[in-house]
Amino acid sequence: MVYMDYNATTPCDKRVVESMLPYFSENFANASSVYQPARAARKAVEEAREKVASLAGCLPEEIFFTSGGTESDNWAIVGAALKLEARGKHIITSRVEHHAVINTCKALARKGYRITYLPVDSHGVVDLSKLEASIKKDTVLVSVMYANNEIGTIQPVGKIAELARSRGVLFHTDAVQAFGKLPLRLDKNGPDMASFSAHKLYGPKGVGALYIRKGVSIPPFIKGGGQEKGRRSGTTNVAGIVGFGRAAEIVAAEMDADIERVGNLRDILEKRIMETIPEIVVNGHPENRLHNTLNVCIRYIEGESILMSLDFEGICASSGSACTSGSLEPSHVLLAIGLPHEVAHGSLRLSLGRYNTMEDVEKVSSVLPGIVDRLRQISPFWNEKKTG
Amino acid sequence: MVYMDYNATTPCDKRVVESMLPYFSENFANASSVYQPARAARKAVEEAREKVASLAGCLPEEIFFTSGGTESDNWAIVGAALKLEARGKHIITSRVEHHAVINTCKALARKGYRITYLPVDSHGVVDLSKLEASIKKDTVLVSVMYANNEIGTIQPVGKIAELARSRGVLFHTDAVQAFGKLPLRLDKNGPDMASFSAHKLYGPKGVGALYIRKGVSIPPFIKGGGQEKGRRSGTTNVAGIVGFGRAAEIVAAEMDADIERVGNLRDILEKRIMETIPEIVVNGHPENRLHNTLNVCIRYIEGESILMSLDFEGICASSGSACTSGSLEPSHVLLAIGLPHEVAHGSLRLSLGRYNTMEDVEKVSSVLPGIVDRLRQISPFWNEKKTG
Amino acid sequence: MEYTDKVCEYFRNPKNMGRIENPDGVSTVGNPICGDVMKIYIKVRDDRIEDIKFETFGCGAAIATSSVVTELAKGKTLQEAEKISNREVVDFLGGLPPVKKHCSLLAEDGLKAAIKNYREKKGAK
Amino acid sequence: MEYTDKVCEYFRNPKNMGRIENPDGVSTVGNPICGDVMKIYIKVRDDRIEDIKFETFGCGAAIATSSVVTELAKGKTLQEAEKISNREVVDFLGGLPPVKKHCSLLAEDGLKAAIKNYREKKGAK
Ligand SMILES: Cc1ncc(COP(=O)(O)O)c(C=O)c1O
Ligand SMILES: Cc1ncc(COP(=O)(O)O)c(C=O)c1O
Ligand code: FES
Ligand code: FES
Repeated sequence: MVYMDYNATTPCDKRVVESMLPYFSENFANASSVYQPARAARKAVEEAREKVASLAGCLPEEIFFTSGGTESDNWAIVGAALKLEARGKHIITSRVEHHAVINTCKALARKGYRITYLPVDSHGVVDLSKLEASIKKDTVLVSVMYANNEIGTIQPVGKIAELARSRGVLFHTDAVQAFGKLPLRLDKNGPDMASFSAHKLYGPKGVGALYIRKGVSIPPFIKGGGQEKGRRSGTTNVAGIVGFGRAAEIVAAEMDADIERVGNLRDILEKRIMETIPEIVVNGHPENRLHNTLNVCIRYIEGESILMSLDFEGICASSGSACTSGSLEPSHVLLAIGLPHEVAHGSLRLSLGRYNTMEDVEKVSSVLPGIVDRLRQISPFWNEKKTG
Repeated sequence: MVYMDYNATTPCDKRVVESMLPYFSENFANASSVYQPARAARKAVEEAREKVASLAGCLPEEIFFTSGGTESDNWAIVGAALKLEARGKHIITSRVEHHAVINTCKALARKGYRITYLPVDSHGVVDLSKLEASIKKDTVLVSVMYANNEIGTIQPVGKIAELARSRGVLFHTDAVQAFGKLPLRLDKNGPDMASFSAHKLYGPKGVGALYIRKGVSIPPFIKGGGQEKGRRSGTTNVAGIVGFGRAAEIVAAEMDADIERVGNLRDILEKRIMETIPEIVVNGHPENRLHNTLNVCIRYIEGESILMSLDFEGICASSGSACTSGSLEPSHVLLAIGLPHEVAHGSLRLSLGRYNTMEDVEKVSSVLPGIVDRLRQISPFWNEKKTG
Repeated sequence: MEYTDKVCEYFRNPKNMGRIENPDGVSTVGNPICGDVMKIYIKVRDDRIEDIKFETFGCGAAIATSSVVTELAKGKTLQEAEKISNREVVDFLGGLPPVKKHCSLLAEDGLKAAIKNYREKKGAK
Repeated sequence: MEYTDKVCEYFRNPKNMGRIENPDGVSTVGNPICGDVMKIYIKVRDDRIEDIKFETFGCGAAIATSSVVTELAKGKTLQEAEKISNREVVDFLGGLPPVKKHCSLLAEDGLKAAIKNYREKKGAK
């Protein structure tokens, strides 16, 4: 099998699983209890918090563990809205956000919030002047992602933070794809909140975190026993959090080498595909793009049929984002960067990671042209084009 | 170590960990993807859903996986409130609920909801006639737990369901402590929604479920990519869910024997403690009580100092619920059953489970009297009482 | 979303793909739900579909159903062919996932439109 | 919530527990925050605390701080003993968890109240 869908999820690093194992059946205590074994669990959680904070370039007490990136996004946005309810009901986000952000904003819209969806340029970068113009008196939150999951485009987060801060507006960034792929340094000049998810960096699924900058406070989203200093209730997922911490630690140690190696593989793959397949475009920003992501539109054919064909060859890839692969709509991200409906429909995302090898690149680049050829042969658009 | 805090959390059964292992690094695919490995993940999740449903006595399509009991409680209550907003803003719950329910209700109260907290009798059973009288035109939800985590009292859930149904009001039950300890049969005569948590039945932490009866629909709580048929978004926690399923399967097979064996141990422990320690009362219903739970108030001494003393002997127990053990308030449950503040302060919960042995019972019953004695010797109340 | 083995098989090895030069009937239909497109070409002799081919821009189900509908139609009289329903195509494939039910409409519509086109051309002659 | 080793040690082996029969001063103070209760008994000779004992109904920190405050006070003059602050007690124990800071107030208050009681009794004589 060749797995090239690391933006959808990553396998747990074996070292991560190793680190989690003692916390299932042996050190299983509830981290909120008073007895000795609970103290051990608590210590493990706090060590994990330090590791995650260290990768994020923030303080441990700024990290609050959640059940994943989706919950973090929901919490940040709903929390900011609730907190600043009295001040206004306007939220600014972008047209290329993950559904965890979009659908949370849509739910707020049904409750009377006004949502501005910032347009992006053809590379997927948000328009800063539009952002500036959109901030009104009643604006309470800007939520713009750090790096896009589909096309890999990296947003000018520093500038957005500056702008939001200068206008007294909270700024949340969905950093789920950035965390572990880009060196982050979340400090007082950056966003007020940032969402992370462990399973995008070789950690377990079902664990994530919300960074909340010191001095910022939003009400809890999941309420109950008062875990995570009262900010996120629910019995602490000790094993999951320990795994997240270990994953962050490994990434921190290996990030530079990984970016170099994986980035190189991606570049070779891109080059080969562009050389061998006609009528194909690369999506995303040419430079400010995640090193591992290659998103292309292959004209005249449709995405799912490409994926199925790749699957028959044992290659895992995606079209649009994984969570919407049951969906019929072409990717909202590709539409936002200005691609016509039928071109957006032919998108293929190859996202690479830790376990990819040169062989994988060779396999994909040797198999893909034949698949494209075959699908184009039965495509009415391709045949029309050829015959004129 | 003697662990007698199974109501706080349970160790993962080794068979559960075994079942999860393949889903971390090998079958790690995102369950929403289109390729073959994702289908395998999906299949594993659906099998787990069947197992959980089978233990709950409901249909697989009535089970929606969440990050735990707390999220399930939040979702059920907030969801019902949102759905029926137009009909009314009155919610009925009880004075002995878990904080996941109480604090969610409190948050709704701040948003204009009226909350009725039903009183309970001295055994902790809600007053059905008060419930009936409390249901008004604007009542949208009744949320009463199945079994209490602190004192083990089992509520008349069937009757509450009947009453709620006859008055056209939704009924949610926090079944986190009941699930796996009582045989459940959730059908059209029962509650509309029920919360479960895997880590209370030898499954992993950070996984739970909400049962939503067929025909009932509430809006999603965590919004995003549309997983769980659009009802609970976030990348599916495949390993966690598989573990939950396996845990449910094991419990289903072993429940009868476990209830017998563990119930027997609890009864012996109770008898010994009552015989050897004066001025002690058992809390909870004499019959309708979880077979594993023993909650006592040891008069004239304080809970934390009992726990610390037990801890020094390698015995893990709790006082109040685990999540509030950092708290200073005596348990709201014990106050609700009518205990005075200083008696409630001396509570000790011993909750037994799968790995307890007769030796454990012997250890606790031999150690506890000495601890009580010592603490009473330094207690002003005890000394006053003795000297009159 | 799970496809049956049969869908996968027909997706991998579709029959009757391509064009017919100088067809007696031709159609281009678009799926109103997803925007996918199918073209059907037919050659008719003695009121019978002698040859039939398709071109499809669409998902796996669209390609598989295209193949099946052409196979079912081939050799049938026009009246018989007009009766082929998307239901029949779906059943032939052992079912389609719920979100993919609409894909089979493309096949039915495409075939009917091609026959209609043949009749119109003939009528016009 | 983590207690230091010192807190655990004093909780396990507290000094000066119990009563003094016919004390020169005695106090009963309740913690306004948690409702826990402490009693302090003192024996005074030449303005000096000759003997001191406590009874405490309270958490681990309450018992440990009770022990420490009595040890710190024993042998001190009343003026010196009155200056013992909860801060001093906490420092002696190597700190207390944030939610447990208030527990040490019980110790300070209890000692002060016992001394006050002694002075009142003496004044009344
Ligand atoms: C950009 C982005 N945000 C949010 C999420 C959601 O994270 P999770 O799957 O942990 O809920 C994802 C991935 O699924 C993502 O790529
Ligand atoms: C009755 C009850 N409800 C809810 C919960 C919360 O479940 P979880 O810890 O899975 O969030 C618990 C235990 O913590 C419980 O005992
Ligand atoms: S999704 Fe368009 S035909 Fe199947
Ligand atoms: S909690 Fe009452 S004195 Fe510590």
